[in-house]
Amino acid sequence: MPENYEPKIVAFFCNWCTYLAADLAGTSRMKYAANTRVIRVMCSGRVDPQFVLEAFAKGADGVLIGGCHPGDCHYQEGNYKALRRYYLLKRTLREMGIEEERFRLEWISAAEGDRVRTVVNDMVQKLRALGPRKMNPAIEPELEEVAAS
Amino acid sequence: MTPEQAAKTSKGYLYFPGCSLRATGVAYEESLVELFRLLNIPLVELPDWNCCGATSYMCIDEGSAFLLSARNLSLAHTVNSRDLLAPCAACYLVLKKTQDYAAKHPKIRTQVEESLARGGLPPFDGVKVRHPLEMLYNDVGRDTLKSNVIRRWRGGRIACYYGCQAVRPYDEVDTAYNPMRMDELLQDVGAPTVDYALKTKCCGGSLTGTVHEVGVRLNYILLKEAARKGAEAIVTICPLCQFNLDAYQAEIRKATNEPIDMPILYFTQVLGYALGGDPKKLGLHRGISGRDLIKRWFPAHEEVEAYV
Amino acid sequence: MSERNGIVRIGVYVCHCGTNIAAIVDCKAVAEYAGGLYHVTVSRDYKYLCSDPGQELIRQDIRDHKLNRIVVASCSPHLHEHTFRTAAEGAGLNAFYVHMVNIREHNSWVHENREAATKKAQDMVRAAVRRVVFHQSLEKVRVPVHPDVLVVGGGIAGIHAALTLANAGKKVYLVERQPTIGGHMAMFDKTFPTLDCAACILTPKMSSVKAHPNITLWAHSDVTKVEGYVGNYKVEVARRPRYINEDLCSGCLECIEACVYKEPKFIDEFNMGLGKRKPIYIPFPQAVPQMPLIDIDTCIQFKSGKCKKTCVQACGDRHAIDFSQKEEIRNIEVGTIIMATGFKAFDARRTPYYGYGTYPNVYTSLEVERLVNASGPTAGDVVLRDGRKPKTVGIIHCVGSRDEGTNRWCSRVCCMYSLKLAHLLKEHTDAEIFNFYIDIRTPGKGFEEFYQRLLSEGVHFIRGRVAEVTDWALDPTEENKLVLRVEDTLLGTVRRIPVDMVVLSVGIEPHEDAQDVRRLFNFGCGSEGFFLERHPKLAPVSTFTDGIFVAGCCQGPKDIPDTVAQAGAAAAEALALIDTGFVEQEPNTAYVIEDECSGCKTCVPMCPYSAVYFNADTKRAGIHQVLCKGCGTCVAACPSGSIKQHLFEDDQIFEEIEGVLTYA
Amino acid sequence: MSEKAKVAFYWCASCGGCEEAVVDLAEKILEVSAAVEIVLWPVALDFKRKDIEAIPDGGIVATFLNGAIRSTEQEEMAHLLRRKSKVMVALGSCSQLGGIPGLANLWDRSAILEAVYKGSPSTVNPEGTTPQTAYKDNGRTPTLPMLYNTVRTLDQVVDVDYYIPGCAPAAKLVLDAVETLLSGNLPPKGTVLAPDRALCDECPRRDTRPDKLELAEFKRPHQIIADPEKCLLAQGLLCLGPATRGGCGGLCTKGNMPCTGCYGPTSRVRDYGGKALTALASIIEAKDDTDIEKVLAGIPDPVGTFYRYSLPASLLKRKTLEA
Repeated sequence: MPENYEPKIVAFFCNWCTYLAADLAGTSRMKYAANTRVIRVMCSGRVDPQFVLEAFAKGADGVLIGGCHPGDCHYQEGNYKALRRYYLLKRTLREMGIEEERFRLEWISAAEGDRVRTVVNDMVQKLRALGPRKMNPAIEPELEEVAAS
Repeated sequence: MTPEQAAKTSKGYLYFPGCSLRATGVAYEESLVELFRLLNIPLVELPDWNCCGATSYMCIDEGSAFLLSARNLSLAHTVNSRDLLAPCAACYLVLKKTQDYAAKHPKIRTQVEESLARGGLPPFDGVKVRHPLEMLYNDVGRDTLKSNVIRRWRGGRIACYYGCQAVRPYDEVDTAYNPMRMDELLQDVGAPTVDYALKTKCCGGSLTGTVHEVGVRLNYILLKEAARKGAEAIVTICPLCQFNLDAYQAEIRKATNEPIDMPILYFTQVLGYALGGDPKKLGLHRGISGRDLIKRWFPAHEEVEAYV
Repeated sequence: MSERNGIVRIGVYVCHCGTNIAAIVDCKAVAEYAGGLYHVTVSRDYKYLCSDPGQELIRQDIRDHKLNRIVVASCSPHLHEHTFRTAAEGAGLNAFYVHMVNIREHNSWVHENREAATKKAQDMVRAAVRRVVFHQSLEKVRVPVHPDVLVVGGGIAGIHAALTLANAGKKVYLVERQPTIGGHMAMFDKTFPTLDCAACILTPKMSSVKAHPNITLWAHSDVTKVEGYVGNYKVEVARRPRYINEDLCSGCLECIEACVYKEPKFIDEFNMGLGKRKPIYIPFPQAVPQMPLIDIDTCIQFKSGKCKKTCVQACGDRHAIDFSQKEEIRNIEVGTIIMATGFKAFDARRTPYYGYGTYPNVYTSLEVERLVNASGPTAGDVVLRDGRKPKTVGIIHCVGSRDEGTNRWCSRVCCMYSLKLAHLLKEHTDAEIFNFYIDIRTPGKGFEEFYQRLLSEGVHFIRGRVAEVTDWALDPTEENKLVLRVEDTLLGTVRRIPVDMVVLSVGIEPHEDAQDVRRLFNFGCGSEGFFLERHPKLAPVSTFTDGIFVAGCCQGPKDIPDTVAQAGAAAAEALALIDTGFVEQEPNTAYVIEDECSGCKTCVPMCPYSAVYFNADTKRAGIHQVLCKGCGTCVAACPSGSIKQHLFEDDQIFEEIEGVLTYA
Repeated sequence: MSEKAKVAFYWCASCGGCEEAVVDLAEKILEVSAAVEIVLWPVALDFKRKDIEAIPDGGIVATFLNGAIRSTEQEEMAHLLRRKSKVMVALGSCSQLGGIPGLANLWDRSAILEAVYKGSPSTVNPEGTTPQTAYKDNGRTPTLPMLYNTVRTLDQVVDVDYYIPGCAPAAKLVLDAVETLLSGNLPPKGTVLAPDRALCDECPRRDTRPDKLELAEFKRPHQIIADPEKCLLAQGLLCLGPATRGGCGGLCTKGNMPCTGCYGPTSRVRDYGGKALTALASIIEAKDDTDIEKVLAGIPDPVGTFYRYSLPASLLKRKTLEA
C-alpha cells in the first residue's frame, strides 16, 4: 500500500436528510476525515446505478449513499427505491471484484450530524484497512518464453 | 409452564458456585441445590471453575480480572449450550460485566481471547449468564412455583432485600429502583412482604471488614428500617448481604441497646421450605441471628401437608 | 457541449467567510487553482461574498467579463443559494447558472488538516466548474397559494396563531385533539413572573376563537391525511364523535346535572386525576367549545344499553344528545399549515427514585397547578392525598430534564414555575418550602427579580440533585415523612430533609406520537422528537417542508411569552405566503423526452405524487410539471435514459463525479 | 467494376452469427453485391491479408467488422482495415459492446486457458498442453496469435464511425446500413444505425404491462409457462426490453422469450447494465432488507444477466483482479 494512502469517497447525499445532517455536523463543528466528496441529489432515489459505476470506474475507493430513514423520506418512498437498487448493485459490484465495504448506503436524518461523522470515519477506516482498489490486469499479458521443442 | 419454559428448565443449568457458596454462604448452595431437586431441574456444576475475581480485582487490574472471569465463561462455552447460573451477586455481576465490556470494546475482547487461546481455551461468546432469582421468575414461572407449594407459610412478615450488585447496572435480574420479583415469588408461597425502601441500598459490602464502623452502621440502618416496617426477617439473594446482615447483629445490640435479632434468610431457603424441602438440607440451621424464630417458622418435624 | 450551450465563461468565487473558511481552507490557493481550469474566465477569493460588496463583485464581473456561469464556493446552499442566485439575476444572468460549493459546513468546519481541506475544496470546485458547463437557463414555476390556513393544536400557540390570521381576514381551520382548546395553559393557576391568572388571560382568547367568523374550530378531532404541497395542501380531518350534536346543543350543561350518576365518579383527566367527573361531562367550566361530551367507557347507555337516559330527558326538545353519532370525515384545502401541537409533560414514573406513584404525597407540578387553582378539584385548598395539610414541602427541579438517564435538555420553564409554585404553596399553606435545584436559570424579563422576591419570602434553596425520595426514617423527626436525600453542593454534605409533600417539577417532552405526526405532515424532527425548524436562528418557525410552520413547545421547550411570539411569527410567515399569492417552485422537475420514450412504464409507479403518467394515446410517459416535486427517482429508474431532471441532469452529475475524481 | 465501391467484411471474436445476418439478406444480397465490390469476406471468399495491404489507405469505402477484439491478430486486422477504410462499421453486439465473448472479462487469460485446456470436465489433455504464441520446431518458429487478458470492443481499439447492434443484427438493419452508406447521406459519426427507443416501443406486449407494475418475485423462463400475449416482465420474467434498444422488432418477445439485451443501450445511457439493473430493482415490491434480498435471489447471476452482451463496453469494463 502506498504511504499515506487516503481513500477517496464519492458521497451522494439526499438534500433533505443526509445533506442537512452534514450541514449540522458542520455547524456543530464535529471533526471527521476529509476523504468524502459530497454530491447533492434531491433524494437518494435519484442515485442512478450508473453514477455509482461511474465513480468506481473513475477511481473512487468508495461510494456512500446517504438517505432519509425508512418512512422518513421527503418524497415518501424514494429511499426504498434506493435501497432496492443498492442491494442489486452491491451484488453486481461484488461479482465485478469490488469489495462490499466500498459501497455503502446509510440512513442519516437531518438531526444526526454525529452519524455523518461516525459513518464517514468508519468508512474511511475500513477503506484504509482494505487498501487501494484492485487493479485491472494489463490487456496484453507479458509474453511467455517460447517453448523449445 | 409454557412449552418454552419447559424446554429450558428440562435442559437444566450450569452452575457456578464461586467462593462464597462454598464458605460463608454454604446455606445458599444447600438451599439452591435442594430447591432445584424439588423442582426436578438438573443443575451441573461447571467443571474446573475458578475465582470470579470479584469486584475488588477489577479495581486493581482490569485486564487480569476480565481474563479470570472469561476463563469461566470459556469453560462454560466448552461444556454445552446450557445457561450459566451464578447465584452470588458478585460473581453474576463480574461475569456480566466481562461480557458487556468485551462486546463494547474490541480491544479487551482481543486481549482476553488471545490469552485464553494461549491456554488452549476457546472464545467465550454466547454463554448466557443467569441469576437464580430471574431464572426462577422467568424460566420456572410464578404459576409453576405456586402449584408446587405444599407447606403453608407459618412465619411472619418479611422484608425483601436485593442488594446492589444483582440489579445494577444490569437490569435483567430486576429493576434497580423498587425491584419486586423476590417479593412476588415469596408472596406466591404465602409469605407477606413489607414495603421496604432500602431494598437496593448498600449493605456495606467489604466495608464491614475494612472500615468496620461504617459497614456495621449501614447494616444497622437496613435492619432497623425493616423492623420499623413490621418485618420480622430479611430475605436476600446475595451471600455477602446475607453475611453482613446476619453476622453483626450481636455487635449492634450491644452498641445500640436495641433488641435487634432478626433472621437473615436466602430466598431459596424460603421457597425450598414451601415446596417441602428438609430444613436441614436447606441449611436453615446455619443462621446466626434470630435462631428461635427460624426454628418456629421452619420446624423440622412439620409434616408436609397438601396445600392447594 | 459548447455547441449546445454557446461559449461558456465561468466565474469562480471562493469565500473566506471571515475566518470561518479561511482558517482551514487556503481560499487563495483554491481560487488560483480554479483560475487554471478550462472555461474559467474569472476566479477570485473574497472575505464575505454574501455581503453587499461581495455580491456586487459578482455582478460587476458578470457585466465586465460576460460571465455566463457562476460557481460560489462558500457555505451550504441551504443557507445562501437564494442570495447568490438573486445576485446573478441582478446582473441579468439566469439564476440557474449559479452553482454553490459547500466548503464551510462540509469542509472547513469539519476538518482540521489545512492541506487536506484545501485539496478537498479544489476537488469540489473543479467538479462544480465541470458541472455548470451543462447548466441551462430555467424558469421558476409559480404556483398559486390557497388563502386558507390549517392550525393544528389549540393550545395558546394555536389559539394565538389562529386569531392573528383570522383577524387579518384569513380563513382558519383550528383542529384540536382534546375535547376543548386551551391546552396546558388552561390547567395553570398563575403565570410567572407576573402571577396573573392563567384563566383570566387565556379564556377570553378561547372565547374569541369560537366566536370568530373566520375560524372553523374542530375540537375532539384528528388530522388523518395530508397531501399536496406548499400553497395547495389537501387535508383530511376525522371528527371523533362527542355524542352531542353541536348544532343543537345550547351549552346549558343540564344534561350533566341530570346524569344518572348523582355524584361524579370517574377520573377527571383535566384535573390530573385529582378530581372526579361523570360519564357525560365538560372538561372544565370555561371549556371551548362550551359543550359536553360522553365517555363511552363509563356511560351506562354505551356499556349496557339499559340506562334511564336522564340526560336525554334533561335535554328535552333540543335533542342534542345522539348516542348513534359516528366519526365524520372532513376534507379541506389549505395553502399553509401551522403546527402547534404542544408538548407532553415528563412522566414522573420514569424517575422511580422520586417515589411518584409509590408515595401518595409525591405530586407532579401539573397536579399542584390544579391543587392550588381556585377552580381546581379542591377549590384551591392544598390538601394532601392522605387528608393532611402540608407543613413542609420539597420542590425538586429538573425532573426528567438535564439528565442523562431521561432527557438531556433543559425544560426552560421548570425553574420559573417551581418558584411560582413555591410562592403559591407558601401563600396557600404557609408551609416551609425547600427548592432543590441544579442551577437557577432566570434569563427572562422580570425573572431574576422574581427569584430575588422568593429569596426574600423565606423559601429555602438547596443546590443539589435529589438522590431519592424515601420513607425510611432514621429518627423520630422523620417518622411519617417523606425524606429527600440530597447532596447539598454548597455545604458539601449529604442532607436528609423530611417533608410532608414533594413536588416534582417535570420537564417538557415531545408527544409520544410526534414522529407519526410529522411523518403525516412530511417534515423533520430532531433526534429527541421536537419538530425541526429550518434554521435555528434565521428560520426558527419554518420547516424544511415549504408552507408548514411550527410554533410553541412542539418545536422545543419554551415559556408562554416565547410561545406566543413564535405563534405570531408563524402566522406572519403564513400571511406573507398568502398575500404574495403564489410561490415560486424550484424548477428541478423531471421531464420526459417524448420522442425517446419507449412507453415501458417503469417510471409510472416510481412517483408517489402521481405526477408521472402513461399516455395511452401516444404510448409515451409524461410528467405533470405542477405535481412533480423533483425527487428524480423516476429519472434514475428510466431504463432508456429518456427522463431528465432540471438542475440534476445526468450529464451534470456525471461531470461532478468525474470532477471530484479527476486530478488536473 | 473499378468504379464500384469497395467493401470489406471481417470477423474477430464472434460466433459467426453476424455473417449469417449478411447471408440473411437473401436475394437482397445480389443487389448489394451488384452495387459493391467485396474485397474481403473470410467466411465466404478467399482473399488474403496481402490483398488488403495492397489497397491504398482509404481505398475501401466501408468495412463491416463483427466480433470483439481479444487477440493480437484481431487487433492487427482492426488497425489494418481501419487504415484502408473510409468508414468503419462495428457490426453486431460483440464488435459494438464486447458481446458474449466479453464475459471473459470476468477472468483473465491464464484462468481461461486453465479452464478450457485443463479444468473443464470434458477436456482430455493429460500432458496439460496449452496454446503457445511461438513454437520452435526444426529451426522454424511458427507463431499463433496471442489471447489477451481483456476483451475489448472495436472502438476501444480503433476509431469507429457507425454501429449496427444485435446478436445477430437484424438483416434489415444491415441492408439499411449498406444503403445509407452508399447513398452518401451519412448520419453523424458515432451513430448506432438502429432506432433510439427501447424495445418496448416495438413489442406487441407493451399494452398489457400494468401502469403500476411492482414485482414480488422474479421467475426464470423454465419455471412458468409464459402467457404468449402478456408483458413478460409483468409475468415476473427478467425481460430487459425496457433498457434495450429496439430495432429487432421484438424477435425474442414474439417468440415468448424475454429480451436479454443484445441491442445494447440507447444513446442516452452510459452503462447498459446499470440501467438494466435499475429497470428491475426499481419495481421490486419488498421494503424490508431481507425481503428485498429474497426477491433478488431470483437474479442469481447479475453480471451475466445485465452485462450479457456489454461487459467490455461497461463503465467498469471488466472484473478487477488481485494485483
